Amino acid sequence: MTNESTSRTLTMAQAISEAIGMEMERDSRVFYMGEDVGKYGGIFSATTGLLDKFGPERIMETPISETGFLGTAVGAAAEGLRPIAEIMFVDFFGVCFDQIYNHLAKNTYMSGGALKFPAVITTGIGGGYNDAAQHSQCLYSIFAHVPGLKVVVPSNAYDAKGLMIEAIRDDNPVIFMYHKGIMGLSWMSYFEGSTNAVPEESYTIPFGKANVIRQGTDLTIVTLSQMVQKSLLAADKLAELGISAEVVDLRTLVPLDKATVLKSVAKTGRLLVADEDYLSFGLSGEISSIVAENLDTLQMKAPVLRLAVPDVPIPFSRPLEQFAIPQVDSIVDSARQLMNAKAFK
Amino acid sequence: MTNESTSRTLTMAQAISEAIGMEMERDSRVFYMGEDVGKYGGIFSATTGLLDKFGPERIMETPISETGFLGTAVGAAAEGLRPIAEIMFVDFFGVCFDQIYNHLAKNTYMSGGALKFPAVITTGIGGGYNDAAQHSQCLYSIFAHVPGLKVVVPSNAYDAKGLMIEAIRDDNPVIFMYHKGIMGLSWMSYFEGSTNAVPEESYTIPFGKANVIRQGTDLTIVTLSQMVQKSLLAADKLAELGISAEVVDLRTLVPLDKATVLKSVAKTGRLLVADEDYLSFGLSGEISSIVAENLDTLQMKAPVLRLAVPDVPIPFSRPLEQFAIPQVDSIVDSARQLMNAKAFK
Amino acid sequence: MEPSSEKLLWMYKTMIEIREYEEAMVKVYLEGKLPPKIQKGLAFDIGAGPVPGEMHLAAGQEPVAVGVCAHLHAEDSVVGAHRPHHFAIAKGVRLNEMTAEMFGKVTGLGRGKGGHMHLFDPKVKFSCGGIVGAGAPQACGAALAAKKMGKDWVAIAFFGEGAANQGAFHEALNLASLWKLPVLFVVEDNSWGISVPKSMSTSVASNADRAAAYAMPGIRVDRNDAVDVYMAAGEAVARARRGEGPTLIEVKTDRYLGHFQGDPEAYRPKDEAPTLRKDDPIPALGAMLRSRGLLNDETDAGIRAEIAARIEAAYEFGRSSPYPEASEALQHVFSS
Amino acid sequence: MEPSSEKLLWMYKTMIEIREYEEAMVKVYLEGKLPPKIQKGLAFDIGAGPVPGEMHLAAGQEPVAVGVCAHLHAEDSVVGAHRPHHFAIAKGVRLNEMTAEMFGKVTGLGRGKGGHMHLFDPKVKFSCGGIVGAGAPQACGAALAAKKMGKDWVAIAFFGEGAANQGAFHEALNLASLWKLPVLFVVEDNSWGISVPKSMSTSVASNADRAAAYAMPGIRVDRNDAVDVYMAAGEAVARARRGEGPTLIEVKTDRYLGHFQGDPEAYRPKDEAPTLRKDDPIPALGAMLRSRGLLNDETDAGIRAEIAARIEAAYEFGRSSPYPEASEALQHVFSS
Ligand SMILES: Cc1ncc(C[n+]2csc(CCOP(=O)(O)OP(=O)(O)O)c2C)c(N)n1
Ligand SMILES: Cc1ncc(C[n+]2csc(CCOP(=O)(O)OP(=O)(O)O)c2C)c(N)n1
Ligand SMILES: [Mg+2]
Ligand SMILES: [Mg+2]
Repeated sequence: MTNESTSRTLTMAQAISEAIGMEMERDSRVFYMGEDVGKYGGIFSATTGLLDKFGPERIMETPISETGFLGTAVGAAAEGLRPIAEIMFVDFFGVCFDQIYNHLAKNTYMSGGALKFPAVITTGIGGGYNDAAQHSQCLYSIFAHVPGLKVVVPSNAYDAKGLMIEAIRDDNPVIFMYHKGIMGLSWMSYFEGSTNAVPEESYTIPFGKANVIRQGTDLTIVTLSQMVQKSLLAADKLAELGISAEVVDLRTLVPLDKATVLKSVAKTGRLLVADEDYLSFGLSGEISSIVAENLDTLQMKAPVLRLAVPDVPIPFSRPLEQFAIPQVDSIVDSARQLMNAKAFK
Repeated sequence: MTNESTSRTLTMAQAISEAIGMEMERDSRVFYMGEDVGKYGGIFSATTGLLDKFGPERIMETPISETGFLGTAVGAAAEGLRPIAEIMFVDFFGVCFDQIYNHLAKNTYMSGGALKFPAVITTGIGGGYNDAAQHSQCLYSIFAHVPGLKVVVPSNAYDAKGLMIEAIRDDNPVIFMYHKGIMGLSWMSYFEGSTNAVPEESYTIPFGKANVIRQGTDLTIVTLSQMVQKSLLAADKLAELGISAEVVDLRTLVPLDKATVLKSVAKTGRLLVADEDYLSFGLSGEISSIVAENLDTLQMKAPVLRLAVPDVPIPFSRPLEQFAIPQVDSIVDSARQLMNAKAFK
Repeated sequence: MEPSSEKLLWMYKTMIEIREYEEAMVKVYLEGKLPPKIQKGLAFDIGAGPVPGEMHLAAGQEPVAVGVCAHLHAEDSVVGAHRPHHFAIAKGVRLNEMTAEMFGKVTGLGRGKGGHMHLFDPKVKFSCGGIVGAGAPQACGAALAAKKMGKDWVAIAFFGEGAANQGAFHEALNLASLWKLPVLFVVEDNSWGISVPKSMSTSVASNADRAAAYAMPGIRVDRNDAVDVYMAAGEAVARARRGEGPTLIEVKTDRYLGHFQGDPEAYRPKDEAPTLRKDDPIPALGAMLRSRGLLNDETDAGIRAEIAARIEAAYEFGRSSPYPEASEALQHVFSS
Repeated sequence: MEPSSEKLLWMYKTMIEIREYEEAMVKVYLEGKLPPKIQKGLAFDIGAGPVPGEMHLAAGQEPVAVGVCAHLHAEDSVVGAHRPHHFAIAKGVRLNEMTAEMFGKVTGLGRGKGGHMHLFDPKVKFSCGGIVGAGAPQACGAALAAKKMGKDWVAIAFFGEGAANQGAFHEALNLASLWKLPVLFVVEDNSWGISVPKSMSTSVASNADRAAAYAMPGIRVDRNDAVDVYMAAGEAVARARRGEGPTLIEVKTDRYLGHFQGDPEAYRPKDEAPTLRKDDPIPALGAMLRSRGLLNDETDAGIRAEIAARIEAAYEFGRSSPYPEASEALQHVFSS
């Protein structure tokens, strides 16, 4: 490298707003729309400081009209602009999903490739701070299920910056989902591992490359977003118990890096999926099926174990929420359970 | 049985409207809302004849305001009525999903069980008749992914009647999804196996009981809805090739009858999932993971095979659509492939 | 329809109860959320303390709640939004159970599962929710049920001026008018949708002007005044009970506190809230009651003491009630 | 702004082209769909024949398309809905490629992937879609882009009176007014949303009356007449180009055919469509042209012959073009 890179420690929120700001400076077609993204700087601080820098024409405050402004993003993207639109909480997708999955995601296909839709949708996900059933969901598997959307779910500031720049430069719709509990907000406790060294300069992280964030030999924990941080803490505890866990951070769900998962599971023979989404018909099933589909080459030492929200709405009360959302200790317990299990011989 | 039961051959559409009519007669709290459900009798004939019988107060024509009338169903159900609301095509769920998954599905939970929401949502699913990307989807796994909804996906008239009566009597929100290509409509080709003998009297089919609709020994085809009919035809062809396929019709996704799937796969050692939904992050992953999670008791003879729409929007053009949606021949081919595969030894 | 002395007193008392409830919550909510007992570096921890999660308080917005609910019975339905306490209290929601819910306790309205934004009290037909605009069609459902059952019950959807730009508003108002449903849509115009002023969210000065788009009456109440709201709502409720259909009412009101507790309010002119408090509707109604001889220092003190006791009891109930068992998380997904 | 002779002639020709295109489609669409060549027992098979799937035709609704599009250039955007041909033709969409798209051919606008409800022609900035109401906000996006790029381009959202009850309508109109976007919302009031009459879907007699809810001008064109539409749209387009913001226009029009081809229309008074055809806007405009000396039997025949040839060529192009390879189904999910 000829350039000397300087890096500072940033929170994930700072990394994200920095990435957006850099791309807005670089490309005048990029603009941002959403609720409370201006003076407030975004409820989860994804746009802090950007209004002052770019003004209200490019950091556009919207009414509470998600269908209205997401449809606006669809139309603007078709014209060659590069909108970023924020759905404050992913939980609100139900009022505007049509614009996303029937139009933004499909118009390139339906036009036979004649049109591009370079739009990014940013949104806050996850629970753990008692915001209850309508403000604590992950739902990424729904976005990953419908074709035509790329789905990005970073676990730390470094990745978030590189993935955000990649997202803005991608000519396709990307949904960029940040877990509130790793943003490093001043008003919510967060996992400190998510706040890390971030180079000042611009860089991209390619989609579809999972990150083996910790090497191990006994079992593979496939995970993403905040759960990566929980899994790393769990891996520390497991190491004390003599169990060597490999942690795979998926980073993006679409594209999905099955090869890295497969390689890791081939090595360890055990798979634990650690997920904050609802258990059934979602991410953990998709990851498990990587094993099921590769029983010809994989020699599993134990059945796959899925740890996720047990198909209940996220409850408000602290003990209930802690029970419903997988915690560091439940990852540890599941890993131990996995080490004691046996596959059919 | 003391009662003599009379049965006639009905199309699935006839069975559904008969079931609705019988329950409306039995229980004055039941009413139906939707677009074109009155004089038209429902675009997919789910309400044929009901307006004449019950009048416009109970067969309520709505504006094209899905959020409006689904929210109305939420409010009416809380008051003790038993609304049935039709979303003409499931593809339109994106304009109104909020009312369904954030309210209808969660209010019982959030009220700690204090409130019941006895509502049924009916909707048409599936492709195969060139209605393209916004009118041909299945999407059942999205409804099955979010907690609080029961999901019913019948494959034939007999089941449809029993499941619809069960749905209307259930005190919880149920989404009842009928594939257009098995309704027996006079304007769309359909699979004749779906039109079968239906008793005149009232009966229910419990949720969560998959139906082993054809016995076999070599492989298990787990499937649902129209794909059941395709799988049965494929099983006939496979029999000619000396392959004995067991066909499991899931009937409901929530609750999901994992035990029946497991029992069948334990017997055959091979699993093919035949699904018309998108491949990734959905039904076929969930079913595959039943195998992955039971590697301690299952001795698989081959890896699991998933046949589904390969993560593309449903294309309009006939050859493309036939390619994208699994057909009888692709089920046959997949089954043969499965018979030639080997699990790790 | 002028309010009777009884109604005036009820509105006065209820406004005090709401205000005191909210002011008490301001304090309780902060417990355990400030340094040094939280993660190092944080200014505030939303998930800590006895009442965690978001908290939207309604101090200043009492008139709209009492002015409308003064016309209601237990059988009438109220659907609130994310800022629900004033409506809940005015509708007669059980205060102990409501408070326990916000403490996440098993004695709460929803056994601790719903929390502050999701309060359900079937006994007085109160509900609310955290998705902006979603309540409007649900109120139509309650109104439709009343109509189908041949009752003269009405339903009220309360929501903010920000919510009036959500598609659900449009669909609900159209349906209500088309089906002549006994429902009132009551817009609380507190000028703000979080940090967004009405002028940046709403293309029309008054939402009352949107009523014509649905051929229904639209009324703008221009003062944050319980009696003014009472009079506007009275005629609308009466119309609804007579089977003459819905009404849209927008009430000018004031949000004294942040959007949620912990809101830095950097977007808000520093002196706005203090200035607004000069027009506090509670002393205003108190003065009117005094001028009519319905209140004096002594009765006022009595009212306040009684309310203070009730509120203290409610917080004490919430605080001292037990948490649900963790495994209760798995229950009540479906009712059986 | 009265239309020039040139515009009048263009509108006349374009209306004929639309009508002839639709009438030709009525026939082509039926090919292969009737007994005995289909599944036994069926009356009709929607998935059979060279042009399968749903088919929504616009015969009778030509005036709204030509009256508005007469004011547009290639750079202006048009977003149509599920019934798109009249708008597409009036906007200058490539007829051969559009037709090939409906035959599912690789030469189609979307290489056969979109079909009749999903026509995209970036050359003239035309798009449409099958979800009722969804186009309105998308037109706002095109208008916002024009504004951001400093162009005087406008965007038009065309949709039916049924669609005006969808939440997206409300959100889009509010945004457009708030941001002063150069966009027209044009409601085609053909009295029906499939089988539902306007009186059962819409609480207000004219959607133009809804414009006030967004502080924008609302115009109702009461006759299914190209010149009337032209005049209303002209002023609105000019306003938009001047940066003065959006307009809502509702045009009374007539749907001569079923909602889709194959619609049994049991809900419709038997004589409605034939009666409507008595006020056919095409001969009406023809008569006006003749009275002004702009048309005679000979030139009319010439116009019609030229159009017939173009339409025949388009259908022939569609019919004779090759299908895409089946595996093309896997392409174009993402652009690269
Ligand atoms: C559909 C949806 N979008 C956004 C939000 C986030 N949100 C919660 S409250 C709020 C502002 C609401 O403003 P208003 O309706 O005026 O009510 P107020 O808070 O002033 O009482 C927003 C944007 C939400 N809960 N739901
Ligand atoms: C959100 C949504 N709901 C329902 C439908 C089904 N649908 C298609 S066209 C139509 C009627 C549309 O009526 P209108 O807007 O008046 O247009 P017209 O057909 O009269 O041209 C309906 C209900 C749809 N496509 N999208
Ligand atoms: Mg407000
Ligand atoms: Mg219409």
